Amino acid sequence: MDYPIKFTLNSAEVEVEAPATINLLRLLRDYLDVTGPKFGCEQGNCGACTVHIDGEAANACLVHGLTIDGREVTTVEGLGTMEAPDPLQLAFYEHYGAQCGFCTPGMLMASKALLDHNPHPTRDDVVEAIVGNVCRCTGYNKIIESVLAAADAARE
Amino acid sequence: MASTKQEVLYFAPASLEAALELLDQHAGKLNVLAGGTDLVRDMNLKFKVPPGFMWIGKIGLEYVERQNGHLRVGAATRMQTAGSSEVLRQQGAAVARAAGKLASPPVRSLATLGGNLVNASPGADTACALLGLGAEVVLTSKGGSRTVLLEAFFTGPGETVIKPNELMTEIVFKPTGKGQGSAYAKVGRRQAMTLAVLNAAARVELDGDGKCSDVRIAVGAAAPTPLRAVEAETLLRGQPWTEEAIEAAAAKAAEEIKPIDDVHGTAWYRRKLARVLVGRTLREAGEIAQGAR
Amino acid sequence: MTEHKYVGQRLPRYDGMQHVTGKTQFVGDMRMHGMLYVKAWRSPVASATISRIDVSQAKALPGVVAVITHEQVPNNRYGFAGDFPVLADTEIRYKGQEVAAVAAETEEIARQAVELIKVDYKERPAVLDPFEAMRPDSAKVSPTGNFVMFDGKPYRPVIRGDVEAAFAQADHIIEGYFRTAAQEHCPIETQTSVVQTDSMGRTHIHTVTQAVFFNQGTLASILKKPQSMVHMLGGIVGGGFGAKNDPHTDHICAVLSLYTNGRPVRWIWTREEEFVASTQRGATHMFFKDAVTNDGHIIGRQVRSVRDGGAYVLTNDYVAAKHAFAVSGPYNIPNIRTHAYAVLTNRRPTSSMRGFGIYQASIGHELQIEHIAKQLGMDSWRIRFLNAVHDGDLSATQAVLKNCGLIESLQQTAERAGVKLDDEFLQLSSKAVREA
Amino acid sequence: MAKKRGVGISAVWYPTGMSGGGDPSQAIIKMQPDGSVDVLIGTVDIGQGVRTVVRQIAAEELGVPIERVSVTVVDTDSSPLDTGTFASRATHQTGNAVLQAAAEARQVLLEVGAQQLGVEPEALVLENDTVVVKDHPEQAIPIPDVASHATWAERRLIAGRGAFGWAVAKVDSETGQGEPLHTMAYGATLAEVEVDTETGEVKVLKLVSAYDCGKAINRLLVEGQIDGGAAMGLGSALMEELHPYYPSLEHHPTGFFSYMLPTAKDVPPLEAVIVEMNSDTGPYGAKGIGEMTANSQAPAIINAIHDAIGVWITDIPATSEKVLRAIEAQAGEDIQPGYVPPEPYWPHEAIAG
Repeated sequence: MDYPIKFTLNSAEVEVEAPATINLLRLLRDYLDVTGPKFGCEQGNCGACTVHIDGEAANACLVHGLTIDGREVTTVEGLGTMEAPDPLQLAFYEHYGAQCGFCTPGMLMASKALLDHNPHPTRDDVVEAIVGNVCRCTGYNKIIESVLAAADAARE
Repeated sequence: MASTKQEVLYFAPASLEAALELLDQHAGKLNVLAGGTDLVRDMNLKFKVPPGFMWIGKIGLEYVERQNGHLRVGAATRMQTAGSSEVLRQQGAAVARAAGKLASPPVRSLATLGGNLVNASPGADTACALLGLGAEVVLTSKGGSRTVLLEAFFTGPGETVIKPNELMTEIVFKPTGKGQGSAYAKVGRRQAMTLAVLNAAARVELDGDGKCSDVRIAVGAAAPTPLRAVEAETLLRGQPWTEEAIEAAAAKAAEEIKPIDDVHGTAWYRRKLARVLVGRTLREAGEIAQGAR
Repeated sequence: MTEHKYVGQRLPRYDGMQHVTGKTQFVGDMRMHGMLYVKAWRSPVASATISRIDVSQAKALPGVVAVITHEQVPNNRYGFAGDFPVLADTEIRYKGQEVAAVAAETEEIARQAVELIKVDYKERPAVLDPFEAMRPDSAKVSPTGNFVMFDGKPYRPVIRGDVEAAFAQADHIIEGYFRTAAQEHCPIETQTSVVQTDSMGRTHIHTVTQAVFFNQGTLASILKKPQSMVHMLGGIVGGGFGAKNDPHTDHICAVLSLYTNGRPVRWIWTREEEFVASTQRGATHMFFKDAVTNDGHIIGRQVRSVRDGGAYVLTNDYVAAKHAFAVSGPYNIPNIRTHAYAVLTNRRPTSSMRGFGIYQASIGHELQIEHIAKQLGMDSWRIRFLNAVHDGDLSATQAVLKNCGLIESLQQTAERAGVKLDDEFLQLSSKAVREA
Repeated sequence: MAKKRGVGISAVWYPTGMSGGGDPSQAIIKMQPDGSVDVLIGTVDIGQGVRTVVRQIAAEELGVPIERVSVTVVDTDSSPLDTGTFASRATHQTGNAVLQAAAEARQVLLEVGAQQLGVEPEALVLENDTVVVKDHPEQAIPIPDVASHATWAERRLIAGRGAFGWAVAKVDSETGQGEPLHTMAYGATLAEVEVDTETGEVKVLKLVSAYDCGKAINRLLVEGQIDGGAAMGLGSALMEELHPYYPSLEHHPTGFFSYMLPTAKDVPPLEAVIVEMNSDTGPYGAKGIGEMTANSQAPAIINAIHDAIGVWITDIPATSEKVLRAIEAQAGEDIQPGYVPPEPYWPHEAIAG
């Protein structure tokens, strides 16, 4: 049996039907073709699927898909585009915050949630915000620099 | 023979009454879904797909309030809410700390205190902290409510006394005030985003003469359920609050636990950590009680 | 010096904007019309002989399009030593080994079909300790023996000078044992393939491999097709670290695609599969014995190392060889004797991981030199500068070293870390001619 | 609570490309009629950035703006062969192949330009998107015009092929003598740690690594490699272990909750220093450092632990538990800090004694 779900996805209203065994990650990727959030573990331990739900970072794989009804979901696709990127995306580009790019969508959403709540974070704040997002390529250093650079740019 | 596709039910009641009614109707066939961080993970990994889900995110169970000298925390209060609650940080420091140390921000925006208790993992962060705070939980069914002391709530790994038609609605404990303090500590296998190899919590009350008038000690990941170190408490209660007494209690706690070897560490290591972390939480709670921090 | 416009600059990634907007299309992001989903039956035991594989019930499940066992694989053996089966046939050598695979309309059906596969097997004692595997009375992991062979030898030798003479001449003989652990690469993207065989018989493989052409050759051999009939598309990879050199999903999907009537198949490994069945870095045991003079020169080194090689040869011989070539470290040691063993055990296969045998060697020679320094009461920097290679020195394999940079790397590490080195160290250069 | 600090260092080396050789890389470069450039390679970008590096090389050699250079992903229908991205080889081997292909394409470009300008090809250089006569900057044709002219008027293909690889080394089977190691790169790390002597927990406070990568073709990318290696090296030093009860298979981890990787909190702010001791073999003098950047941290960290608390960890990783075991063993408790091997049974061919 499929259940109807209506929610706001990247500022657009969407309607979809899915069974009661769906998580938000699969709902986005397999039903709505939104592939920015990545499948990294489906155990809530890698953060590659991080999205925003009502403005807060959440692991999409741990969210029961049907609980999204009536709520607002933002994925990396809703953050900005190639033509009009979010300053955070631009900072990740310029400061080499993305190597293989697989953790990047989740990393961006986790750090974006931080900046939304705390526009002037310290290095430790950034670290705390991304502890649940595993990156095997960068050693986190340039990711943290990217987030701090985006915060600095916004200050100017 | 081919297994037939399982039809899984889903409900998202809008009120507590409706939720209790559903639990009553579908007794044993609905798993209560709060944050989902355990339930949905188990579903993903095919460990366990329940016959149905009932989501309680819309029935008003997220709150922290002080009432009749008690702190009452809604069972669906999320870790990020608990961790950043000023009331909890002041009057229930152990649980605020534990909630703030659990996993990562994208998990803390989902996971709930009630879920962490009902899941009954022996090393659950907030279970240990709340046990140390002497918390009780309110279990509500269509027929009424009952209150269960947390140490009587857990019966084994993943097992509790909650009945299929009951919903955990509230967590209640005595706040800490003047002359009282609580603390929580954990050792994991890395600096963050880690299950506890061992965790410990303590609540300490000191009287005007520098004696320990009451104390509670909880140790997690050290037995099939989070454990209260009763004998260690006995060594402290009514005695002068000294470093020697704390050391003796910590050593006793390390004897009381029943740890095992697993991927996170050996029983040997857990006993060592129990002594260290019980000592540290007692000291920190004592310092708070003395107004030293 | 030539002026460069682009070379030497700090330029952002070519595909950086795609990455940060989530637009990069990884293989797992692809969906094709009529796509089927793959799951495999994996062994729950580490060692067994297989007597019967029954897939009839799985095949009969509605929604199942193809089920394969080793019988459907055109050529079931691959790897440097040709010993690794695509799907296990007569025996199981590690827990998690694939025995059969299913392609079905949905992932759920594929999973259910796997549960209907019956494999009759007789469990054997598993050999999990390489030191046990080395004993003559050990159970055999491979019918050809437990040692990976190197030109007829059970170890890769590297011999330079006369190490016995060095021991005789030494002021100190210092021994050390070190073990490094088995590790998982953990790229955040798990093993993934999307494969289709078209009506011309060409197999199109969307791959996450790090080594497209190596694998094209391997797959052509498995499928018994000319290389031109094996069309591979790759190059966008969510992290590799050596995990994606050996085929994990490409080969099984390619064989399945021969039986799906042109429909594409997709397999994305779960994180758990990654941990139970992908190649790993093998645990390594190193026994050092060094001849050292009072002033801190290492004049002789003997190393015996044992690599816990897992169930099949794969790249074990290469990893052990690379280890043997480099375990002297970046030091000028005139007398060397290294025997590097790789021993088969009933663990999941070991293969390449970032560092390829030299990761282990680095830990060995750097802990060993520190032990030497402490025993001699010598400064950690001094002992390294003293023994560091210069241009013109010989490697353990007697290759002439050029463009050395160890001294400079040490100097610049110290400088950035705020460590004040003695002038005598600051004046050193890799280019300086060594005093006779 | 006792916390003790210590400092440790390490030095490492690593060969570029496959030891023993036999690992070719090929490249094809072709210019479109509008002067844009396609670089076809057969190696893959696993995050290290080889497409970016190759694009820089092609733009540099052909004198065109980098924005006009495309580097394909790999498609065996069109890409030339490349053994792949491993053995720290992509920048060096594929880079050399691209350099060679660019030289061949450049020659065609110069020949056509020479025809248009009425000079010998040797008299020309490529600069700022023009083919220009040396010492006569006024005599120049934009490269797109040359490309167009070549295609439509001269019916010539401006293209080049490149192939590079180490020959298969002859290694003596008795002694290992031969030339299996090429173009060695070097590195060093300094680590500072803080050890909690009651719990055995080790916190890495500082990791400074200097790596000699020869000519750094893209410094941003090289720093990224050094940083990334540092985190992986830290993981292997302190937490990454598939067999917690080695050699038993029991408790084998199945996810990131049971197998520990470093999180952002485990990794200190990283210092990456680029040392450029150019090689004779690589493009512009480059060496490969992709893998080795993860090799130096573990020994530096283990040595730092010894400096802090005076115990040797020889069974890596130095988990909190192993560190505490070592501390307790040193204090007299009858306990093994880590795995202890049995007396090995060496085959008769092996070293006596």
